[in-house]
Parts: sequence; structure tokens; C-alpha cells
Amino acid sequence: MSPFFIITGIVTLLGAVFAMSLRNLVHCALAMAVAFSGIAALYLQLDAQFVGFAEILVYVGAIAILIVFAILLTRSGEAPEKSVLTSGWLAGIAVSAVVFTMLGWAVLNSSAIPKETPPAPVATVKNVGDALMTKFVLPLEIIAAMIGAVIIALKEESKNENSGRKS
Amino acid sequence: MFDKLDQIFVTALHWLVGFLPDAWRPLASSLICIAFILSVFPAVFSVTTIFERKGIGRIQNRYGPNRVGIPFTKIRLAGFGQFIPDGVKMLTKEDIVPRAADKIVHFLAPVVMLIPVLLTYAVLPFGKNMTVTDYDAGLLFFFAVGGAVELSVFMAGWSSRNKYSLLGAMRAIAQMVSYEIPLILSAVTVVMVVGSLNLNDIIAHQNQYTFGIAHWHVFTPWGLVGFILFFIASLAESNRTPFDLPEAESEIIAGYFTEYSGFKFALFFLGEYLGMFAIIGLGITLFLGGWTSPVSFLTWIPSYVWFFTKLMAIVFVFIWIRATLPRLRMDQLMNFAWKFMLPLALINILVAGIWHYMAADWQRWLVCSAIIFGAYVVFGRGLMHNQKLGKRIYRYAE
Amino acid sequence: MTALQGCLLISALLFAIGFAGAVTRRHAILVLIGIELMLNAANLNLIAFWRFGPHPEALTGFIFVLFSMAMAGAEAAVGLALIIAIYRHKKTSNLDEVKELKG
Amino acid sequence: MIWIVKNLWLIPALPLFAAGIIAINKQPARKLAATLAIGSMAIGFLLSLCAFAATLDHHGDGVFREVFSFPWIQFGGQWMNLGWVLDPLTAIMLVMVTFVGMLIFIFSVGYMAHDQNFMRFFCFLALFAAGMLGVVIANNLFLFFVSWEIVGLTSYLLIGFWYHKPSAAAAAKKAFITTRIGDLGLLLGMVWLYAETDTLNFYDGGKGCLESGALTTMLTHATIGGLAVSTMIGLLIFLGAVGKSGQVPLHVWLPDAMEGPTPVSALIHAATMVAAGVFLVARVYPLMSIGGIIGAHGVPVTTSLTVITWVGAITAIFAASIAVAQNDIKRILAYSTVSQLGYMMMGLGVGGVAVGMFHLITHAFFKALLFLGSGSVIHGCHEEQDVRKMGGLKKYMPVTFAVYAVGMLALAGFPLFFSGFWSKDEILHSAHNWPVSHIPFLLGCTGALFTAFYMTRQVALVFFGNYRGHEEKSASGHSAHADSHSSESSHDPHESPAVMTVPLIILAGFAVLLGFVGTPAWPWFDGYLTGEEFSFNLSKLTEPGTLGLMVASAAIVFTGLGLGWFLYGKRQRKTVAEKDVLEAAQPSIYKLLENKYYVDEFYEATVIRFNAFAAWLCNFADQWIFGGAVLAVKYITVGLAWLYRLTDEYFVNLGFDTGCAALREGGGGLSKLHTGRVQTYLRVIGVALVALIIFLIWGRKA
Repeated sequence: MSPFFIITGIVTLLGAVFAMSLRNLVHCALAMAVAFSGIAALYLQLDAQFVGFAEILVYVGAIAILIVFAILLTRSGEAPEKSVLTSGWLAGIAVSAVVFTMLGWAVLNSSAIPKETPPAPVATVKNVGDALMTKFVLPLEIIAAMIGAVIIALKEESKNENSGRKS
Repeated sequence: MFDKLDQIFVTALHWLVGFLPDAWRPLASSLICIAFILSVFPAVFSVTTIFERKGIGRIQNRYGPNRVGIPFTKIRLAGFGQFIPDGVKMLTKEDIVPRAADKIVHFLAPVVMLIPVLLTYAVLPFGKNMTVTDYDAGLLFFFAVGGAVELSVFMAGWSSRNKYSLLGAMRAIAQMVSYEIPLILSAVTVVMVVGSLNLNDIIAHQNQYTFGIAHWHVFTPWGLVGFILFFIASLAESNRTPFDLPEAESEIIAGYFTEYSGFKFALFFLGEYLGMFAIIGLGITLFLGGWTSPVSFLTWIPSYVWFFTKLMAIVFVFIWIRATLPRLRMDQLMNFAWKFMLPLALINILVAGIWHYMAADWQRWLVCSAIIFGAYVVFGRGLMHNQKLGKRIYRYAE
Repeated sequence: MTALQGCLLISALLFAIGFAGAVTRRHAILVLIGIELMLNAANLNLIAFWRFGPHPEALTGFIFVLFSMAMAGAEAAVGLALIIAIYRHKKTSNLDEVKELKG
Repeated sequence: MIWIVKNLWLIPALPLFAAGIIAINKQPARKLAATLAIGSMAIGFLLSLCAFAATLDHHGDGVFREVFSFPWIQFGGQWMNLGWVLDPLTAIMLVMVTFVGMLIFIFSVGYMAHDQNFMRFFCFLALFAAGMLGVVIANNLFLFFVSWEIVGLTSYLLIGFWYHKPSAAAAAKKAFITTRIGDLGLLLGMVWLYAETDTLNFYDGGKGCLESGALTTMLTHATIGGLAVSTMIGLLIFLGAVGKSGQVPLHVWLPDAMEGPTPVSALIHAATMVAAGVFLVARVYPLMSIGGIIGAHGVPVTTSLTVITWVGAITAIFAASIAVAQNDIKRILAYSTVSQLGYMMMGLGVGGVAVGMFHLITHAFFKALLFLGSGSVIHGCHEEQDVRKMGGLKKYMPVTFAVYAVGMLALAGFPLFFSGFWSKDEILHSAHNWPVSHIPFLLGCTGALFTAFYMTRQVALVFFGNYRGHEEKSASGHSAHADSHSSESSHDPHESPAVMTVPLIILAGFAVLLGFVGTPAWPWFDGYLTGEEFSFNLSKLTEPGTLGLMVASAAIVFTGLGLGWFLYGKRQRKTVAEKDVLEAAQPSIYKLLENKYYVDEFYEATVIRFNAFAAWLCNFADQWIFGGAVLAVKYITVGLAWLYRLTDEYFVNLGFDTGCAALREGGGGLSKLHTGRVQTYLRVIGVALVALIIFLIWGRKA
């Protein structure tokens, strides 16, 4: 449990809490970006270099921007009206609390957790590439097909938007 | 002798670090490298601002700044002292924050701008084994961190609660996002041929000489196209002239940093230029052989010298382009990216693939160049046919 | 409290926070952010177990996270498109009001 | 193959053809029917004479035998060949049947003159003649059986001719059924024979069933009781003969058959039909005698022949004793016929074919003569049949008396001049030499004594003394056609017309002449039938064996005649109701004899009762057991159907409906869950996650 690890942990958790609790949506988005970069730092500490950089590229680079765009497009940049929570918010928090206690209890005293930390695995880009291309080639192609499908769907989406505006 | 010269900085570093106990060595060495970067590149920044203003002046048939000299003396250093008063001006100007602005985000924007840009320098190889951190997935790190810049642009644009700045920010983000893809794809061609994301491997791949000429990627058909795409994309990434719509003075004043003044503006300005230098540095390492010399008999010149000369050469080209090319409209800009750059980049990947698998002889050259020429003509015609470009007609205000 | 347990705890907490946000907040985009957080918590878990698990060289967890990120990207894009479409149609993105399938 | 053998089938065909035409004819053409019937018989007689002549001039060794057969039907792979044979046995029977038949036809023209159903009578007679002739010429047991059945049918029709009389109908049925029982034995024998030898032809060029090849195979096959198959088949066939010729167990129908008109009784129950049984045994004699050990006089002795002899002897003595105590003129003659048939069977059993056949031929003539004589007596006495109401007819019917006396003496066996003596003597002679036992010989002698006695009793009662018919004229008169007959003014008996008396005279002549054919001195008949050489040799008569026997039988006959004359001739019976002499002497024995040893009653008690019981049992079973089963099935199905409806109604439908209703409510409840608010879904997922975690951990712990 190196100090650096704790710091990044705290940073991500704070980012997450703020992302969920701030009133202004843009602030939430930025807090989320902070949380994601914190998680990327955690990845780097867990010697998953490629995933860390990918995390930054995908989440902080693309999804944050996407969400911010969405916020602007739905004109909810300004401070919202009086209450920010839905009607049944208390039950929601209760359930999440229960979920956390369950997971925490499971993590803390489950016997299956190995005590010693194994040596840092070598996850160079080459053997990630090899793994991708040999063992995991099928999922790779499926994901590519999936993203293609999304793009095709979005294209129709935009067409609807145009039609939406016209009508 | 020349090797020692070449490794002078590295030896200096090791020498300095030697004083410290082992536990602290890595920290110390990284701090020293950071210091080195923070000192060298702002210096280069200030010099380029002057080059730029003098260059544009010269191109526009006028002198650039030549008044600033050593105070209380007549020597006017031909304008090269101009960056000092500019800097002082920036620092002393009053920092105005609009009332309606979102204080925190407004303040954070320049910071968030600078952090990723500086982080990108961690990966660039300035000279032989002179890279701050040699990541295995260096290129990915570079693009990952580079991608974060758009977030700051947005923060700036949005936080200043100014329609123009918001509009400018949106345009900037759109442009950066749409040009990021050709940028990455052209880089991907290099990765495909070299087979590794590590920048030093890429340079090592280019560090061979036949008949005296280096194996730079730019001398291969796909390499040339890749470099050109990369060059254009980097222009767009750093919001430089043909694509400098966001902060076009004549359009929407200063784009996303209209509401910034004083030191924040200076930071934005510095961030922009540092971003430009980083992108050019990457371009050099990918296509122009990084710190390797173009010809075999000049290898005695130190590696960092090569790196910085190439850097300044391309900066000069940027300045040149800024002075000559007109600004593109937003839809032309977007069309150019999606309809021309992206397809050509994909074709380039295909060519790189063919290049990689064909035997190294003249047929390979013929096939690849034929494909690329064909693609260029097709896409070019695709772009041209709806522009009814007639003969240029000059219209003067009556 | 080993490092692995630390990571798992962090991811559990992240998950809980994401879930709480997704469930309590009124605004649709925020629900989406909550979901993204939950996804990231899961990825963190995966990488933790990959790092401390028995066969790290198999890279399964590692690559699984890559695919999950790709999926997350696609999912976010579709989710936001939906939210925007709903907003255009119903002029509100408040989940409480978006209840009927009608219209 | 002489022409006569090929055209032998014409002899039975002509009467059959005549019967056909008479039957088809609608209007009653009496003259046409009579001429047709008699004509066909006459031509048949001529053809028979030609056949007889053909067999006579045969000068090869052994017996003349010509066979003609034609393929008739095919079943399976084999062809059944029917056909006829001409050999001395057939020739003699052909001549006898056609000649006697012709005479009886002529007689019946007069006798049936007053009957309306004249046509029908002659049609049946012609049909009977065809059947009888078919039996005689048949070379195939199957053809033999077919004609045998036709004969049985016609005897039923003729006995029941006056079917409006219930007693006649019952007698006809009785005759038909008892002969049928016998025929069953014949049928089984035939089938078994066919199974054994694969052919039913008697003589078929070596392959026939009566020829040596088939006979030896049958002899070798042993049946259950260790008896050879040939004996068993022989006995079964003999059962048929017993039925038809009225031997002891199945003789009950013959006396009752007297219900039919007298020419019928004469033709069928005296001469021909009853003789058919004997002829059958003679025909299959080789089958009977195979494997037997040759006795002293070259006569084989086998089990079947011994059985025949014993049955014959018993029937002879049995029937003779009953005849003594009968009062109906025709019934006395009927029992006499049964007794004489017994003699024939015994003759066949002990003496072989020639002895049996010689007695058959002679008996046919004088028995026909006696029956026709009684017919003219009845005709004369206005249908009166009871001897106690007759008497002193000598004066009224002198011709009938003379002829009848000749017949009576022939039957009784008056020595030297009458045929009966010679044929009976032959039988007694053979019986005497029979190695097995002497009892049949003794039975034969007592039978002869009784025969002589009851014949003299009858003649005395009928022809001598005074006419007792006037006293009860008014009482009796039960015969149907009496009214048409009353036109005769004087009620005295009258002589029959010439058409009836001429055949009687002819028959009387033959009754006398025929005897000389088979005397020991000149055994032509024996030689003719067996094919052995013989010569005229008077010294044979005086041989010690035969002479002694002849003297003994003559003595027996004289005692019988004297006894009969002593009891009935000298002291004439005065009144009808007077008790009979014997009855006075021995009432119990007389009663027993008069009631025919109560055989009918015995049958009545056993067979009929058993039949009735069996019928009742079947009826009961059918009604209760099978009927019950059907009823049970009915109720079961009805119950099941009801059960199905019940289950379908309450379990299947009801269950299904309640199931659907529950499903609908459940669906409703679940649908409330879908509020449309995304967050609630998320909450539910959260709860599910918790549950899953608990389950996994708790599961892991367990």
C-alpha cells in the first residue's frame, strides 16, 4: 500500500463523489474527468501501462468531451432548478450502501485473496498485440463490427435529427 | 570526440545525479530532466515568436520588430530582444475575469492546457538516449495526453460565459477532433512498418544508411504521404494558420481565450506554441529520422543538434505557411478532413501493408506510388467537383 | 490489507458511488456518467485481478479491459445520442418525466 | 374297351333324365310319366343284359374288369378322376336292379292309379333308380357316396310320400337321420382312405385303393389300438352299410319305413336300397379281407370280417324273434328283411362275396314278390293292413294266394325247389366251416326256424280261416284314400287287376329258378363272381359235409312250418280282438317281442333326452353366459364414457381455466413492476446484485 497508491485512490474517489454530487453538470463532467485520470494513474501503478494510456485516450480524451457536448446540446449547462435528486433517491442510496457493504465485506474476509504480490507482469505492446491478434482475434473483430454498427446507427440518428428539426 | 559532445548532456545528468543517495536518484534525474525541458522549450518559444513576427513581416514586405534592444544602449539586436518586453507585458497586464465567468473552471483552463502539453515532452527523444522516459507505448502516451488538450479548450470557452468564446471553443474542439484521426492514422502507418510503439525503436529503424542516405520514412512513398498528412494534421491540431479559425481575429476576436488576459493569456499562448513544438517533434521522430543525420558522412554532428535544426526548419515552414495561405471556412475545413485526409490515410495504411509484405525492389516502389497517386487523384477530384472554381477574379473596393 | 484488497475496495466504493449517482440523480446525462463510473470500477477490478492473479502472462484481464473500454466508448456515444434525441423530442432530460412510451 | 363300358353311364343317366322331365312337367300327364319311367328302366335292363353278356364271354384268367375314368375336378395339384367299372359283381346287380325295378314300376302303375300325386311318385322312383344304378356302377368311392346320398334322399321322399300323415313324416325323418348317422361313418372312412392312398378309385390300373399296392400300405400302417388302418377304414365303411341296411343298432327306421306306399317298401326296403349296404361291403371286400389268414375253405378271416359276421348273426336272430309277434302284414315282412340282411352280412363275413351276393339276389326276388303280394292284399282289402282283420283270402284272391305261397316257401327255405333254400344253405354251410366260432352257425339255424314259423303264421292268418274284415269296417278306415275306394259295392276283398298280378307271377318264376344257379352241384354263380373254374358235378351234393348240412336245414324248415301250421293253421282265429296263441302262452315274452325289445323307447330315453339336454344347455349358455358377457361389456363402456366425461368436465377443463386465470393475475401483478422510470429498474438490479453476492458468498461458504 504505497503512499502514492493511497493518494491516487483518494483523488479518484473524491473525483467520483464530486462527479455525482455537484449541482452544475459541467462541473460533474470535469470531476468525472479527474476521476478517470485518477483511475488511469491506478492502472499505471498496477503496471498496466498500455491500458492506462488507453484509459486516458478513451475516457479523458473522448468520452469526457462527448459528455460535455451532450450537456451543451441539451442546454443543461446552467445550474438546474431546485432539487437535483429523483423522487426515490433515499432508496437508491440505501441500496448502493448495502451493495458497498456487501462488496467490502466480501473483499475483506474472503479466503480466496492471495496474500503475496506476484512479480510485475511484462505487458509490452508487442505481446499485447500478439495476444490480440492470436488468442483474442475473434473478440477484436466482433468489437470492430460492433463499433461499425454503432456508427451506422448514429448515421441514421443524425438523419432523424435533421428531420426532427424540419418538422 | 564527437560522441562525447553528443552525450554531453547525458553525462552531465549522470554526474549531477551521482551526488545523491540511490533512493532519491530516479526522482532527482526526472526533476533535472523536467527542469531542462522547462528551460529549453520556453526559450525556443520566445525565439520562435520573434522569428514568426519577423518572418511574416519579411514575407509581407515589411520589417518585423526591430526596435527592442539592450536598454540605454543603441544596440537594437534586430528585434530579437522583442520577447523580453512581450513577456514582461504579459506578466504585468491586469488579469480580467468576467463576472459571469465560472471562476474555478476559468482559472483551471490554462492549467489544464499546459499539463498535457508538457507531459507529451516526456516521451520525445531529443537526442541519442536523451528521452526523459522511454515508455514501451510511447506514441500511445503522446496521443493519449495530447487528446486532453481539447478538454481545456472547452473549459476555457465555456467558463467565460461568452457566446463568441463558446462558439470558438466548439469550433476548435470540432477541428481538433476531426484532425486527430488522420494524425493518428498516419502515425499508425509508421507503427505498422516499424512494428513498435517505442519512439527510440522507430528512430533506430530509420538510423541505417544506404549509399550514404538515411532510411528516413519520408523517402518512402507511404512515408511521404504520411508525413504530409501528419504535417497538415499537426497544423490543424495547433490551430495554425490555414486552420486558425477558432482564434481568428477577424472572425470571433480571439476565439476561446477572448476573456483571458494577462498571465492566463500568456499561458494559453505558451501552451499553444509548446503543443506545436511537441507535434513537430513527433513528426520529426516518426518521419524525418528524429536525431539521425540525413547523410552518413555527417553523423559526427551531435544528435540533439540535428533534432533542433529539423525542429526550427519545420517551424519556419509553419511560419511561412501562416504568412501565405488564406484561412479555410469551417465546412471546407471539415470536408477536407473527413473527405480527403481520412480516406487518404486509410489508403496509406493499405500501402504500408503492401510495402511491408512485398520484396524490397523497384516493383514495390512502383505499385505503392501508383496506388497513392491514384487515390490522390480520385479524392482530389471528389473534393474539387463541387467547387466550381472558376478563373480568379480580382475585386477591388470601388 | 494487501494491495489487491485495496484496489478491490477502491473499485467497490467507485462502483457504489457510480450506482448511487445513477440511481439518485434526476438528470439523464448524470445517470450516464454514473454508469461510466461503474464500468470503470469493473475495469479496475479486472486489472487488479489480472495484476495479482495467478497467470498475468495470459493477458486475459488486460485485453478484456481493452475490449470493455472500446465497448464503453460505443455505449457512451449511443447513450448520449439517445439522450439528445429524447431531449429534442420531449424538451426535457429529466428522467422522472420521461416515463411514457407514448409519442 | 368295349362300347358298353364306355356307355355304362347311360344306365343311371336314363332314369335320371326321365325323373327330370317328369319333374319339369306341369300338368299331370300320368301316361307320359309312367311310360318314361318304365321305358328308361327297360332300356337300362337291355343295356345291363349286354354288359352281363360282355362279362360272360370273357375267357381270360381271373375276373373280367374294365375301368373307364375321366378327370372331373382339380384341387391342389391333383386331378380327381371319377369313373365306373364293369365286373361280374356290377353286372349281376345291374341286371337284378333294373329287372326288379321295372317290374315294381309296372306294379305301382296299378297300385297308385287312384293317387293325385302320381307324377311326383314316379319322378321320385325314377330318381331312386338312377341313384341305385349310380351306386352299382361307381368305380370311385366319391361317386359311390354321391349316389348313396341320392338313394338316401329318395328313400326319405318316398317314405314321407303321404306327408300329410304325421306318422309318415316322422318315419321319413327317422329313416333319414339314422341312415345319416351310418353315412357319417362311411364319410370318415372315405376321407381316411383318401388320406392314406391319395386316390378314391377302386380299380385304377394298379393305383386304385382296392388294388394290392394301396392295400399293403394300409395294412402296414398301424393305428392306436394296434389295429391295421385297413381294418379301421373297413369298419368305418361297414358302419355306413349298417346304417343303410338296417343292422342291429341302426335298424329302427326300417319297420317304421312301412308308412310309405307298398311298391316303395318293395323296391327300396326289400330289394335294392337295403341291399346297397351289402353291395358296399361286397365291393370293398378286398379291403376287408386283406391280411387275413386263409381259413379251411380259402375264406380269409380278419377282424373286420369277424365283426361283420357277428353283427349279421345278431341282427338275424334279433329281427326274426320280433317278426314272430307282429300283427301288421308289412311290418312282419320288414323285420323278415332285417333278419335276411343279417344273414347276408353273416354270409359275406364267413363265406366271402359269392355266398353273400347269391343270397342277396335270391332274397331280392322273393322279398319283392312278398311285398308286392302284400300290396295287392292291402289293395284288395281296401287299405287294410292288420292281419287280425283279414283271413280266408284264399277264396277271394286265388292268384295272389298262389304267388304269395311260392314266395313264402322260397323265403322259408323249402328244400330243393326254392332258391331261398340254396342260398341260405350256402351261408349256413360257410358259417359251419367258420374257424372262429360256431355260435353264428347256431344263431343262423334258430333264425331259419323262426323265419319258417312267422311266415307260416302270416300266411295262415291272412289266407286261411274266415274273413274277419266285416266286423270293424266302421271303426277302422283311417287310410286317407278310403273314400275314393268305397265306390266298390260289395265290401269283400277283390283280386287285383292284371297289371299287378303279371309282375307277381314273373317274380314267382324267378324265385323258383334262381336257386339252381348256385347249388353246390353246379356252382356257376360262385365261379362267375370269383373267376375260378367249375364243373357240373352231382356227386358234390352227396359229399358228407354238404349232404348232412342240407338234411339238417331241411329238418329245421319242416319243424318251423309244422309248428306254425299247428299253432295258427288248424285252430283258426275267430275274432279280431282274440288274443294271439303265443300271447296266451307266454304273455310277457310276447309283449316284449311285440314292442320290439323297447329299442325305440331306449333310444328315446338316451339319445333323444341327451339331445334335448344339450339343446337346453346351449340355450342357457347363449342366453346367460355369452349374453351376459355382451351386457357386461355394454355397461363397462357406458361407465367408462361417463367417467371420461366427468374427468374432462371437472379436472381437465376446470384445471385449465383456473390455471389461465392464475396466469392472468400473475401477469397483471408483474406488469405493475414496469413503471417506465429507469431508476427503479436500476434499483431492482442493485437489489439483484446484492442477492447474487450473498448467494455466491453463502454458496461458497456452504
